[in-house]
Amino acid sequence: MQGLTFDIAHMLAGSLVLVSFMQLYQDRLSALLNMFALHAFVLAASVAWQAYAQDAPHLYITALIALVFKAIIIPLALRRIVIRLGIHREIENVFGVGLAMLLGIGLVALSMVVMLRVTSGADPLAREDLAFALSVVLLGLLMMVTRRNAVSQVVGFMSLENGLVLAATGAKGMPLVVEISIAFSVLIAFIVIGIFLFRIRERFDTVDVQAMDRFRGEKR
Amino acid sequence: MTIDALSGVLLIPALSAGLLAALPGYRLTSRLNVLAAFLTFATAVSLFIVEPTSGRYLLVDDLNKVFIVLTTFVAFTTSAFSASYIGHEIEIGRLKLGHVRFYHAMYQVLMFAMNLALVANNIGLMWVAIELATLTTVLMVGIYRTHEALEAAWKYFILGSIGIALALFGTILVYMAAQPVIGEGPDAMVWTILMTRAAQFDPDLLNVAFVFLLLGYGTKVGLAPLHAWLPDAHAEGPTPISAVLSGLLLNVALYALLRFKMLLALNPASIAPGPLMVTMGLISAVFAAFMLYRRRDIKRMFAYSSIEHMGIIVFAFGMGGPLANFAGLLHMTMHSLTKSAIFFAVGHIAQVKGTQKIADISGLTVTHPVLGWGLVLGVVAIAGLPPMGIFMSEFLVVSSTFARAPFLVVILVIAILVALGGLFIKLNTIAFGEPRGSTAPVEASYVPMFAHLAIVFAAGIYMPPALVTGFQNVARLLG
Amino acid sequence: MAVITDFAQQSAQMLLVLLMAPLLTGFVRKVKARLLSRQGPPLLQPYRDLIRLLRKDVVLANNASWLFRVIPYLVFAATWVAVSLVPTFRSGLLFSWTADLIAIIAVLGSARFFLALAGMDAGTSFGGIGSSREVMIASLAEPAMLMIVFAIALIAGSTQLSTMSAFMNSADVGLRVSLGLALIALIIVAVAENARIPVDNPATHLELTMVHEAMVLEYSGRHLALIELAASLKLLLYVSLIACLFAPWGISPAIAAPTLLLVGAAAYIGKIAALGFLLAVFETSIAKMRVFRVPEFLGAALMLALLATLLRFVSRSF
Amino acid sequence: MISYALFGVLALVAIAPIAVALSASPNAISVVYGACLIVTLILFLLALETLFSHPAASTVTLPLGLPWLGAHFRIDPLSAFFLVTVNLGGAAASLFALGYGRHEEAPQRVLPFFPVYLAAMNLVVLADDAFTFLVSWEFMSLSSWALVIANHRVQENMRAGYVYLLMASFGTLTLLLAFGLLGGGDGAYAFDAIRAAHPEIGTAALVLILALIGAGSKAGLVPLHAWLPLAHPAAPSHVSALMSGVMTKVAVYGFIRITFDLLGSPQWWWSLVVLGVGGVTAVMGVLYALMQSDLKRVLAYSTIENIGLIFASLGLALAFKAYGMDAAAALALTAALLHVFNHALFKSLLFFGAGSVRAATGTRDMEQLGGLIHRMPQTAFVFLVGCTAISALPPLNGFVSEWLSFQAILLSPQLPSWGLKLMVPAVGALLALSAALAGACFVRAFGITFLGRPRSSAAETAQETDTNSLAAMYALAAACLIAGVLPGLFIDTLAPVVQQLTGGRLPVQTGAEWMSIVPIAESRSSYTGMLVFAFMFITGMITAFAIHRLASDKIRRGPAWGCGYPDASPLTQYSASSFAQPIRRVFGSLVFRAREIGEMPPPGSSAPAKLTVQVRDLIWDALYAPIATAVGFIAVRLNYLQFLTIRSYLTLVFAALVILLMVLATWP
Repeated sequence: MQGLTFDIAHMLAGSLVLVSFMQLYQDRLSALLNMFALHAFVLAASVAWQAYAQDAPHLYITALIALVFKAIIIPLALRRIVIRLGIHREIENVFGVGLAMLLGIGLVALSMVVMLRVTSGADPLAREDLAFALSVVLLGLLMMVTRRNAVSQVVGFMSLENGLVLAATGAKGMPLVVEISIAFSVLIAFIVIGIFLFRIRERFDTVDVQAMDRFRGEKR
Repeated sequence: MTIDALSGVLLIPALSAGLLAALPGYRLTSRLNVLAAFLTFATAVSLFIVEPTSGRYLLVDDLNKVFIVLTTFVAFTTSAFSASYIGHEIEIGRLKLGHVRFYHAMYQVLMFAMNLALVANNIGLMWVAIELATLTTVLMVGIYRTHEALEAAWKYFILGSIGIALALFGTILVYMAAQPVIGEGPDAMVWTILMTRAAQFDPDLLNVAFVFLLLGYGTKVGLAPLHAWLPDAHAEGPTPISAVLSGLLLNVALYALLRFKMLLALNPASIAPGPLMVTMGLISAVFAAFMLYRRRDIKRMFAYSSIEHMGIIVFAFGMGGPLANFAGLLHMTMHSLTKSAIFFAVGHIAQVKGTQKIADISGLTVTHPVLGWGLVLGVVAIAGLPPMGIFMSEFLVVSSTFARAPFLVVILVIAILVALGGLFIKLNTIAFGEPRGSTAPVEASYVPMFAHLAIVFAAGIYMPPALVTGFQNVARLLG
Repeated sequence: MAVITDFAQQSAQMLLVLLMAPLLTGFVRKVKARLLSRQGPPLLQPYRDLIRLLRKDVVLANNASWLFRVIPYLVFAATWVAVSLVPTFRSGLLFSWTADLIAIIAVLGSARFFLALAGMDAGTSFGGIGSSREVMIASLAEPAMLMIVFAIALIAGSTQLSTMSAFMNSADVGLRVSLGLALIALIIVAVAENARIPVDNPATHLELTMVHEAMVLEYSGRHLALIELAASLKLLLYVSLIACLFAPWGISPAIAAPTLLLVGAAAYIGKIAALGFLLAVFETSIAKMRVFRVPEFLGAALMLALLATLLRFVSRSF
Repeated sequence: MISYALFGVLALVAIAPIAVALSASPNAISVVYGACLIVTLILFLLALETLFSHPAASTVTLPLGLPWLGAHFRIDPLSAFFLVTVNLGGAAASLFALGYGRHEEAPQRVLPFFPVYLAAMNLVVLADDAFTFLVSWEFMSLSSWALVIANHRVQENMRAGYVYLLMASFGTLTLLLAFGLLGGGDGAYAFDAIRAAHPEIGTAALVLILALIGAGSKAGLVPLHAWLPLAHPAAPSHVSALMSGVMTKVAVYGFIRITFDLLGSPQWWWSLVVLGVGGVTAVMGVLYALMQSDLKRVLAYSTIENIGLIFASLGLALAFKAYGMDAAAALALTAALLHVFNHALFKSLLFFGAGSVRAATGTRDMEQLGGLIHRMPQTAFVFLVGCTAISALPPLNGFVSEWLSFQAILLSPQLPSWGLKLMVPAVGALLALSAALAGACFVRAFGITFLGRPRSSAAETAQETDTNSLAAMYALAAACLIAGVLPGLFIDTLAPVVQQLTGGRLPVQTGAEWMSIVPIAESRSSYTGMLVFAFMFITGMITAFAIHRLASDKIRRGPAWGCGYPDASPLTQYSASSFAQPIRRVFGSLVFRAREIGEMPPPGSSAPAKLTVQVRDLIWDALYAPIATAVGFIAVRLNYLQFLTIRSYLTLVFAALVILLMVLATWP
């Protein structure tokens, strides 16, 4: 049985990484948001499985939070924003998808190397999970770096947080304070970002970060 | 949670935050703000008289006592400064009353968050507190709603939340390292317990954790190349917030970093955190020193000088050893006091001259002698010239580490020299020369500024033995 | 008793040099004239000039200051003191330890310092020319002279002229390269210091070519007399310096019988005459050089002297 | 003893707040400078007493400065001697300022800093641990910086102050590194501890180099001198006198304290470095001075020359000490210290004179001056005394120290090492050259400023300065004469200092007849300033008397000989630059790339011909300008990082993370 739980957890975590790659692949905002929803959904699934595997019921809450907030509410809200701003089919990659993918693969490899150096003191499940979580975090960062558009940066940021959640749930018996704080921070993050998006719109009529860079404190 | 001084430094700001959010007007609220800050400071001082026992959630030891008292003190003086500053802002209509109410509430929330971060006995709690502090300052930086302010806040928010994420990941990793040894559950996140068992943790996991923590909290400390938010946040926010950012928030983040450094220091098998910190510190110091030369905005210039000094401090702690650690602590204290004093002066200067452009300010010692000489004094102190306190810390840093790492120290010395050049080339035009700009008298409270400078001056000449022993204990703690 | 004789001899020396100086000048002039197959002024002409000048009134330039009137006496006194400290017929005079050779050079230096100032006092351009060229020459001649002193002092193991001449008189001098170099350098310096051809022409009356003469152009009457006398004293000083260092034969020791003293005096006069003759020959056989060739001329002296010193440092045997 | 000295320093510090309080009132000047005068005089007498009745060094430790170390203070013969120098200069400057201070544009920017500056210099000399030493050292720079920019509306003053502060901090940081090596990582900063611990050869050598750079940059050794000719003239004249006459000596003290006292036994080749630097500095300094037309700048550069002289003698002393030739080392060190004292005297005197001229005519440019000897005869007289002294002419004091260093050079053939055998004569030649050039330089300075005819209306209408200033200058002039005529006294006073540092000493001089000085033996060399003076004075008097009695004493006035052009304008006189022209052609073409470009108008046109002289400061061009450009360039390049997009900043963070992770992945 242990083997099976391990494999399923492994599979879920791995598929999270896969979805991150798919996110990286998208070049339209609407499609990207769908992918993010999927991302959050997979996360919820893996968290739930962890809850079952470690029979830690409080993790179900986390799963629920992930499902409700990240897989449903946030994507919908972001979609509305995107449509209101009329930027839902923007193409705003900094450089080609192929290169982004290559970098992503490199990052995954790096995180594997780093994590597998960890002596087997920590249990294998945790180790594998950590490796995947790290890859998800790095991929999220990569996305923020390679996208010009503020919304997609937010998305990248949140998939990064998904990676964190994955790591946190992978850690056996990590107290509730963490999940709550995550939810808390995500909530704050969303609110603040929302505020900023609106303000930004009314000031700049675009959410392109480069546009804001035209109004720098110090002119060159 | 029992009601003692420890919880007091948390409760007073929290309650007053709620109160201030409820009250209208600004005359009363600003005074209340000062009062609350003072009460917090008094409570913090009482920590030295009666030391409460550290519980499961809150801890107090020599290390954070120093930080708490410093934080609450600067917070108190800054609130006094902000009372006069905000008054002027409202008169010229740059801020609306609603904003002020929000501002005061947020100020107390910020105090609460920082104190929590300092007294938290739990790495998770500490993380939460620091995030709270960050988000509060984000809101306060954006309070002017000019597009520069918004852009600064946005930049701060994005980079800050990346820092948040990385720090959280590091925290989780630390838990993962502790959990096999200590066992599942909250115990594996409690400082006091972690410290006792650190030797058995998995070193590789700790290494990875430290990298993330260094980058995560390092973003808040403002180490290059993670510094990008800092100059703009200082330049565009209200000046009291610039003072708090430079004087306090950077320290709080640094405090977190130090805690984890101590943790790693207890684990012989893990990598020495020193080299990483020394590298980051040197990069920051050199980079910031050169950035001073092209500055046109006075507040942004001093923000970069903060980066430089953070670099020096991190370098000192990275080198380690009783002398260097002592120097690092001293330097941190002196820098907080001096830099906030400078920002007090700069705030009034910008208000009376109606600009932050260095090019439009000249001959201050003629038009506003007190402000002008105050600024000169502050710059002299921040440039590390005697008899001010920073000279002592720089003396200790350089002289105690030169024998160990000559080349690194030479780089540091060059950075110090370049920074001095940058600061004074600007000061020459700001404080001296033919006066330019408005010569209207300022209605300003000079007390906070000169109080800080007086302390810095005194510390450069005489340090009370109690303080010294305290610092020395901490230095020994830091290994 | 001994003190009294010593004092007598010291003052005798002072009077002797004072009396001989114009004679030497006149002698050199006479020989030069003869070499140019001219009749030339009589030997005693310089004395006559001096007396005539002393009788004349002084005509001061309108702008001349008190300093201008003090300087002639200063210059004369300094030169006289300097020359009376050089052993002529007897070494180890009463006050010989007052100043060693370095100090003597320096005393002459102060004389020159004030003379150059005098040149600038009247506020004319000629004085300026004279002073600026004079100090330029001095700025090379003085170090050269000091190097010469070093070279010889390192051989003699002293800068005290009496000791030096006594050593040069003794057997253990031998023939040395550094001494030769020093001698050549010393001659060059002497020529330059005394404003002789080829560096300067004491007899010129064309302002633009003058150095020393341009400097004292504004002086007249008794002032001029003192300056002239100081100049001849200086010439005598250098000649007797060369004599007592490189031809120390016959100089009587400190405690000596009168006969020895007479021998010394006779030898001295002979040496002076010979050297004066050589100077005259040298001057007539060479043409004056442009002002800006002078530095090279003196630079050569400096280099020679430095070389001599270096040789002494490198090994005792040179 | 030491505690009294500290009380004096405290009193000086206490004057500053009084000055601030009084800054409005008219008699602030007399109060402040009067107080300074009294305190410095007391300190002077105190130090003198210590020097004469030289007791064992008295020390005191105050609970200040570094907490676990405390502030150590100590007064031993060396510090006592420099205390004498400092406070003598300080007293003179205060006395001078009692009168001169009234000509200040902004006295309230000078008064508070002047006493603090004096206090700082005293503290440097008294300090007995690295921290106290460096605090006082840097505070000395800081307070003098404030004095340099006292007249802050003039742009070049600000620039001078800027360069000065940078160079000063550079020096301090270098010394800090030196002490870091001496004190080691465990913070043994007390001088006793440093003396006790003998560093190994390599460390000691490094410390020496650092000390030479650090102290040298303050003293003005070439090529670290660049700030000096900018800063010293910019300050008010009494402060210039202090900076040039006294502060450079404090720097010399720092060097002596480190190399002779703290470092223990020297290596022979150290002296090579010091000698070479000293000789080059001496010649370069005076050559620079000859090219200037700003009177105070001439004086500043001549300070550099004298510093070179001092360091050359110190180098000799090091060489002798390294080979255990104590007597010779004592001679060289005596020469150096005596010159320290002498230079303090006449350089202060000259700066006072320049200050009086500045106050009387409103300019420091020699091309605008001339003929002042008629308008201000007394100033002219004392200035002349100063010029004679600094030109190393007997019977004044400048010559004595120079003569002693030449005597020391003549002892050096006994040195075994070849490097020194070749170096010492070369340095000797350099010193001789610099002495001669100094004479030329001060003929020029005095002649152009005070002699001839006025070149501007300001010079025509100048007035003699006030009595206080004159009193200060006369006092210094008298001191110059006394030190020149009775050098034996001073040499004997220096004996304990020399004894302390070299172990040897000169024979007692006061016994010698007629106050003559005899370094080794009378048969070898001796000099009697008093007799030389007496002879010259008596013979001069007799001659004058005789001539005025026997020959004529009539005076007629007439126009000067103008070669047929009657009463030409004063502008036809030799100017400062034309006076320097022959020397410029001899030396300048090599050292300064000096060029003369003459533009003749075409034949027939009545346009005036034009001659322009270019003099380049090669050291600045080769050393300082590149650094400045480099800093500027880096600043511009890095400045792009201020203007990146948020995404690029994220990229930076991201890159940092990835790099660190890679480091971890490849960690052994």
